[in-house]
Amino acid sequence: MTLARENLRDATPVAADRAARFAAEGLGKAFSGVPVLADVSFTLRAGEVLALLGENGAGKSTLSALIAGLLRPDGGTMRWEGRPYAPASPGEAMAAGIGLIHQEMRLLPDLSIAENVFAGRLPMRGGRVDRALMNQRARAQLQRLGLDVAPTQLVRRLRVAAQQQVEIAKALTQNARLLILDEPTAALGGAESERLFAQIEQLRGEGVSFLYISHRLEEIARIADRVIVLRDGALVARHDTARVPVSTLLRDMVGRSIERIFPPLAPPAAREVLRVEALCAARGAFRDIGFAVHAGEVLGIAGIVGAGRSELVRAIYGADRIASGRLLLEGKPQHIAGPRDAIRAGIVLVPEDRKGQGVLLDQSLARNLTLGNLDRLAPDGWLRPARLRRFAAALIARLGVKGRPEQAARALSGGNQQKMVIARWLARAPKLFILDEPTRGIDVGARAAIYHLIADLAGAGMAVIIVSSELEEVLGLSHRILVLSRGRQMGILDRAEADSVAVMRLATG
Amino acid sequence: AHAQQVGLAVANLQANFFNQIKQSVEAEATAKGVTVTTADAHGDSATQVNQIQDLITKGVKALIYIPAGATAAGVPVRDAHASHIPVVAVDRNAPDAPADTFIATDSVAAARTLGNYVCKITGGKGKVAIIQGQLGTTPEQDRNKGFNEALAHCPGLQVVAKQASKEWHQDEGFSIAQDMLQRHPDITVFFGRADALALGAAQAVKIANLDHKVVIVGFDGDTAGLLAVQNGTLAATMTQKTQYMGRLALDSALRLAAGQKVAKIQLQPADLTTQANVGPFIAQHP
Amino acid sequence: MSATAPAGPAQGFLRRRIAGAQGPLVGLIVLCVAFSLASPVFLSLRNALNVIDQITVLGILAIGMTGVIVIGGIDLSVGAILALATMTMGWMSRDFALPFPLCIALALLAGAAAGLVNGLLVTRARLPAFIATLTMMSVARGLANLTTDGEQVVGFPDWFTRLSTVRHFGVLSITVTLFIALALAATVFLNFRAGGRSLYAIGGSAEVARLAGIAVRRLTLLVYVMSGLLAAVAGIALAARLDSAQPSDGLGYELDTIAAVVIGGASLAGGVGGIGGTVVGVLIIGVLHNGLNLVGVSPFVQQVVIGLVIAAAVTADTLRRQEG
Amino acid sequence: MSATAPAGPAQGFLRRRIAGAQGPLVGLIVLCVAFSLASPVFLSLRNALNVIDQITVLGILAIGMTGVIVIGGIDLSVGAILALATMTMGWMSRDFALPFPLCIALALLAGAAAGLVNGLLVTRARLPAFIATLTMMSVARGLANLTTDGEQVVGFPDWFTRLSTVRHFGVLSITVTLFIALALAATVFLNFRAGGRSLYAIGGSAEVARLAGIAVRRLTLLVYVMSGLLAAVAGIALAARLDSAQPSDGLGYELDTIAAVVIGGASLAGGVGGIGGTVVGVLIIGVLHNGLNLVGVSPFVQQVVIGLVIAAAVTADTLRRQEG
Ligand SMILES: Nc1ncnc2c1ncn2[C@@H]1O[C@H](COP(=O)(O)OP(=O)(O)OP(=O)(O)O)[C@@H](O)[C@H]1O
Ligand SMILES: Nc1ncnc2c1ncn2[C@@H]1O[C@H](COP(=O)(O)OP(=O)(O)OP(=O)(O)O)[C@@H](O)[C@H]1O
Ligand SMILES: [Mg+2]
Ligand SMILES: [Mg+2]
Repeated sequence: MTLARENLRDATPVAADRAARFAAEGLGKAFSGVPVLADVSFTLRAGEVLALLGENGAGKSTLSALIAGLLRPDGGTMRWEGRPYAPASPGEAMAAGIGLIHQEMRLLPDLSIAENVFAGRLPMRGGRVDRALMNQRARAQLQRLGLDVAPTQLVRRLRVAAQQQVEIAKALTQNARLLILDEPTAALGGAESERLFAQIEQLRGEGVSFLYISHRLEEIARIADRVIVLRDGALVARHDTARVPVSTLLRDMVGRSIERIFPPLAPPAAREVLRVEALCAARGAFRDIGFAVHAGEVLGIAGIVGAGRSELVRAIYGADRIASGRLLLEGKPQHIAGPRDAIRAGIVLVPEDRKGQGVLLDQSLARNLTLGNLDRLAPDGWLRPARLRRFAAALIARLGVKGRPEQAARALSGGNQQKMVIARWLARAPKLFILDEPTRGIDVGARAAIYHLIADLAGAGMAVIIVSSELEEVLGLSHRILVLSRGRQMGILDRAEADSVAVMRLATG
Repeated sequence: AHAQQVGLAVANLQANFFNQIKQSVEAEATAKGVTVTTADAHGDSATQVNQIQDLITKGVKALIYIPAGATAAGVPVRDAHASHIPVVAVDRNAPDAPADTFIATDSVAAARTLGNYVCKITGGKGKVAIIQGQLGTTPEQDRNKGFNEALAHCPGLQVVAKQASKEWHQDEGFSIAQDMLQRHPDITVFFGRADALALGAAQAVKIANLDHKVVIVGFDGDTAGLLAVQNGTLAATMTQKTQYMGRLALDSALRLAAGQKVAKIQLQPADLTTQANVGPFIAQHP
Repeated sequence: MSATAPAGPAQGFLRRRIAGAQGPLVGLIVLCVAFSLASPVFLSLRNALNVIDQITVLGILAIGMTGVIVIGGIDLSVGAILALATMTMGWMSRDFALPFPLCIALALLAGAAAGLVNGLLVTRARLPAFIATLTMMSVARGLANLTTDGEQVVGFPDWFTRLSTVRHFGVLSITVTLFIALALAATVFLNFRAGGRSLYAIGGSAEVARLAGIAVRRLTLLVYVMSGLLAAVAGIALAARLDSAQPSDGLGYELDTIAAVVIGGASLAGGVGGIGGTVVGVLIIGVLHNGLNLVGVSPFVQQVVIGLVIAAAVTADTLRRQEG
Repeated sequence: MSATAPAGPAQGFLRRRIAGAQGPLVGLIVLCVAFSLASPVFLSLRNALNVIDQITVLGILAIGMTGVIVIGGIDLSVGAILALATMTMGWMSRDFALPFPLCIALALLAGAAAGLVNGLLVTRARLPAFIATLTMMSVARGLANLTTDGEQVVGFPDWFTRLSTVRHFGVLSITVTLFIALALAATVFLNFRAGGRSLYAIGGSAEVARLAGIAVRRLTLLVYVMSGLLAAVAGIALAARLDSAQPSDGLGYELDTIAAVVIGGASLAGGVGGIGGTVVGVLIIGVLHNGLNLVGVSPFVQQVVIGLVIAAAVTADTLRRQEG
């Protein structure tokens, strides 16, 4: 069946439908009366990459959901390959040739990689699922994306980045003629992103169209043909080339210009906050790690995907067990048996997997924000609802989260959920603030705000560790950079000597 | 030499009546040096068929079968007979495959006796509420039949309420009686088709603070039922000879296993038990 | 987006409590109106008191079960633990002639201990709650039977049975008062104590809760211990009500209890639920049985009707939520 | 990371089937060894055949339940649907004197219809599966009782009872053969058919499955219909074995069935499970009961032991998974 579709596409002359393949006319969508998209119109040609930009909560994912049949528009029309198009279900959209990589990863943890890739369209032979073909095709696609794993492995065992790659493979094997990629690179490192771009290039050559959503503006010029920008649900800018200065894009998105993304950093104090000695993971993800972080210092941890960075910070936080080694906080050895101990000692962590580790999706913002702060908000154990609400409202205002305290976290855009997880810890004024992939899925404006926030925290004497797959972020924000490769500490670079070449040399060593 | 092995398949040990018989069989077996293997079907016939299959595999020489389920299943009897194992049925007998001997209380007669007694002590007048056992079961049907026969001769006793329980449980008896009294506060007689149901009704009457006396009668002669008769909570119950039936069942099983003849049906009378004669029953259950 | 005027805290609290149980509450009211029309004796103080009497045991069990379901667990052993507690009490009193208050204390201890084992099986042996409590259901029922070899125990002190039979001021017996007090305490705990609030976080996602510093294991243990303890309390209330203890006490109550909590709006997936809804759920079950008995519906028809009403009550709630 | 050599498909398949049930399988083997030592008659062909006989009904129910649990649902109504089917068959035969094969067909129809209602309540009325099937449990049991007003029906044709009593070639009766055939068919469906694989996707996340274009509603409906239909098949097997039909048939089987599936390694959260594991789970329960009877353990102690063994079997599995 899938094979037949493939043939069909090959038979279609690419040049013949160079005209608008997809068109949206006046699309609108509201959630419980609150408009989220209003009067959005644009077209997409065959073999074109159209970048869709906008702040967190601007409506990008909602727009994708309308096109992919997850949601139905309240108003407006769509046309697909010249015919009116109004998908009633994701299945219809897929059948029409439109595929989507959802921003929130949507995989089935207890199924194999291959079954995830081919969920809903398993290759059949003689009335049976053709596992051999399925595994082989999944492996081939993943290898092209730079992930070399057995396709029979359960997805549950994969880390976030690998899961994202599986998600991409799922979309790329659909043989769709329009692929919507909603922040596909948010969890990826540079090398993996490059692999993805190469794939996009190739498919574009075959006539596939892309709607590409990303907060990494530097990617836009790299792969997009044209750009459209959403602000508060309205289409505010159209650029017929992707060679638009980043500052212009920023102004389109935010409505004002942003002077500098990375704030200046004050020099750190001499006082040591955290010292790690000969730390080895219980599961072997890293070994023999030793470093110190000082008050007012931002320590970046760099490395390619799977280097053991997340494992390291989780171990420091007590979320995973260590086999050996010592942790000293302000010179005193600590026994940290779990996150609870870490928090009491003044260490907090913003975990990398927002959905699985950070957010209670079905509970209100207020509950999510007060989580982890109840001991302080209710020192005697008694909660005062008014106080909790004020607390939540204050944090929402402080980080500019788009949402109301009583709203369920699930209804927030991805970036806003991330802000909420960071906001949770702000009120605690910890000694050591660890952020694992802090700006995943966060828009540029908010990103700058978070960078400034981190700088402020450091300026106030806090020690900060950030783990990020975006090299630029580590380079721009850290006093020093610790580089990991396959669980080994390759070295610590000073801000002065650190550049992308130096870091990558260590990281791949 | 190996001691004689006897299998005892009990319907449901959660019911005091069956548990009494089981204890009696086991006590008698200990006295005679016989090994008894007991299985509890928790009221499910299918489970019981499985258990009897296992007892047969185990090699019991005779089977005491207290059927579970609404009415007795014939399959276990046929299975046992196919393996040449004699079967003693207690309390209920399978109509399509009767056991070698059947030991039970003559429930119809006993319920009639009880009905006549109620007629006598109420002076033949009153409003009767009946809390039935599980509908469709043999004991429920027999007790219904006997009691109705007695009522037919006592026209002043009028049945105003009749409600079935699902599992003969005391708390069901309580709630049903409470709701009956809510609807008919003038009830003067409660007949619980088992002592547990009657005791539940007694509690309901107690907290209802009625301005008239209510006669409550049960059936079975459970441990709790007898004590309740003694302290006047129940006016009467029909005491089934559980201890005797247990001993008789083991005796019959051993005799059948030894190839001796045993009467096909051994019906036992139940004793009308009132405050006047309850004492000895409490000391030594018949 | 911000059209909702913030209500005063107290008013908001009440409104939210009621809102949480709204769908089932509507069902309960419809039920009461229907029975009032069908039976002249339904709508009376005395019958209302009867209903409350009749739901006390289920209600106490359901309080404990609410906590368990909020954290995303399940407790199949409540009926068996109830029996273990009543039989412990009866056995100690009958065969060891211990002072009766001590017997009650031992019964409570037995319930809490069984709950603790449940909790340890879940947190330490990492058994699914379903299996852990299924185990306890079988073991506790077996032990309850073993105490007296399956015999019932009767003859409790007078003061003990009066706990459930004497209606003080003509209204509330001690056991009913206890139930109401426990329900209030649980409401306060779940809504106003940090520990209670944390249960919802655990039910939402145990991993998120753990990473946010919540003592997931300790609270899980606490919840199962409380469920066991409350099952013992329910058992004592039942024994007082029946003036006897028997190993078959509480047989099959686990399903009724879970049903009451779920009818009250809790989700077996965890993170949702509350005592308000649970009490409404328990009342729906109680009123249904009582009303159908008063109307004089046969037990077989009752089974059919009860099923349909439960479905209707929960459907109403589901539809309302979809709109909202 | 890529060290795993790809196994040949056939070999890999077998290995995976067994691996899926490994923990419980070890438990089963330990159990068998222990009983062989404790009872001289345990290890014999005849007893093995007895055990298979004894688990047939539970096994057929568990096949349907596996599908339900794999999609993350639950079916509390299987015991009641079983009774509805047997009573439909008995009633039609006794009171309407319909030809017996037609009675069987009507029983199957009744089961499938009840399953369909379950499915519709879940997919259309959007009731939680727990509530939907709890409703059906009550309604179907009530209807089963209403057919004959609680009476049992006896006297089926001889050929019918022979279905379960005659062991062809001295080995398998028709009902046992049917069970084995159904188990094989279900294994093939769940592992090799796109529809079967989709059930795992639905259990993993219904939303993800929907996004992947899987017909979630239709498959959910199918699963509940199959569970109802299989409950009817189990009911017919039971009636053949007991040579009677009674409204109390299958009372409480739902919990045993769910337990068997969960012991076999399925998760109530959905997405995990399989027929291999389920059959092992059913065998564990069957062997446990059979062995304890053969050894002659007293009934109350049996309850305790059964609970402990279930916990032990599942713990072993959980620990193994944590290592792996
Ligand atoms: N199911 C929903 N119910 C209510 N509001 C929703 C729902 N889904 C999205 N929204 C709201 O719609 C707005 C747009 O969300 P959307 O996810 O489209 O943003 P986005 O542009 O993709 O942002 P991000 O960059 O953070 O992913 C947000 O304000 C969000 O809170
Ligand atoms: N639970 C686990 N079981 C087995 N291996 C694991 C587990 N968790 C992590 N690993 C392995 O440990 C290594 C380090 O993973 P980790 O996520 O810490 O790396 P990272 O540098 O943070 O990369 P990422 O960008 O993917 O988060 C990886 O090879 C990963 O596959
Ligand atoms: Mg988005
Ligand atoms: Mg990481």
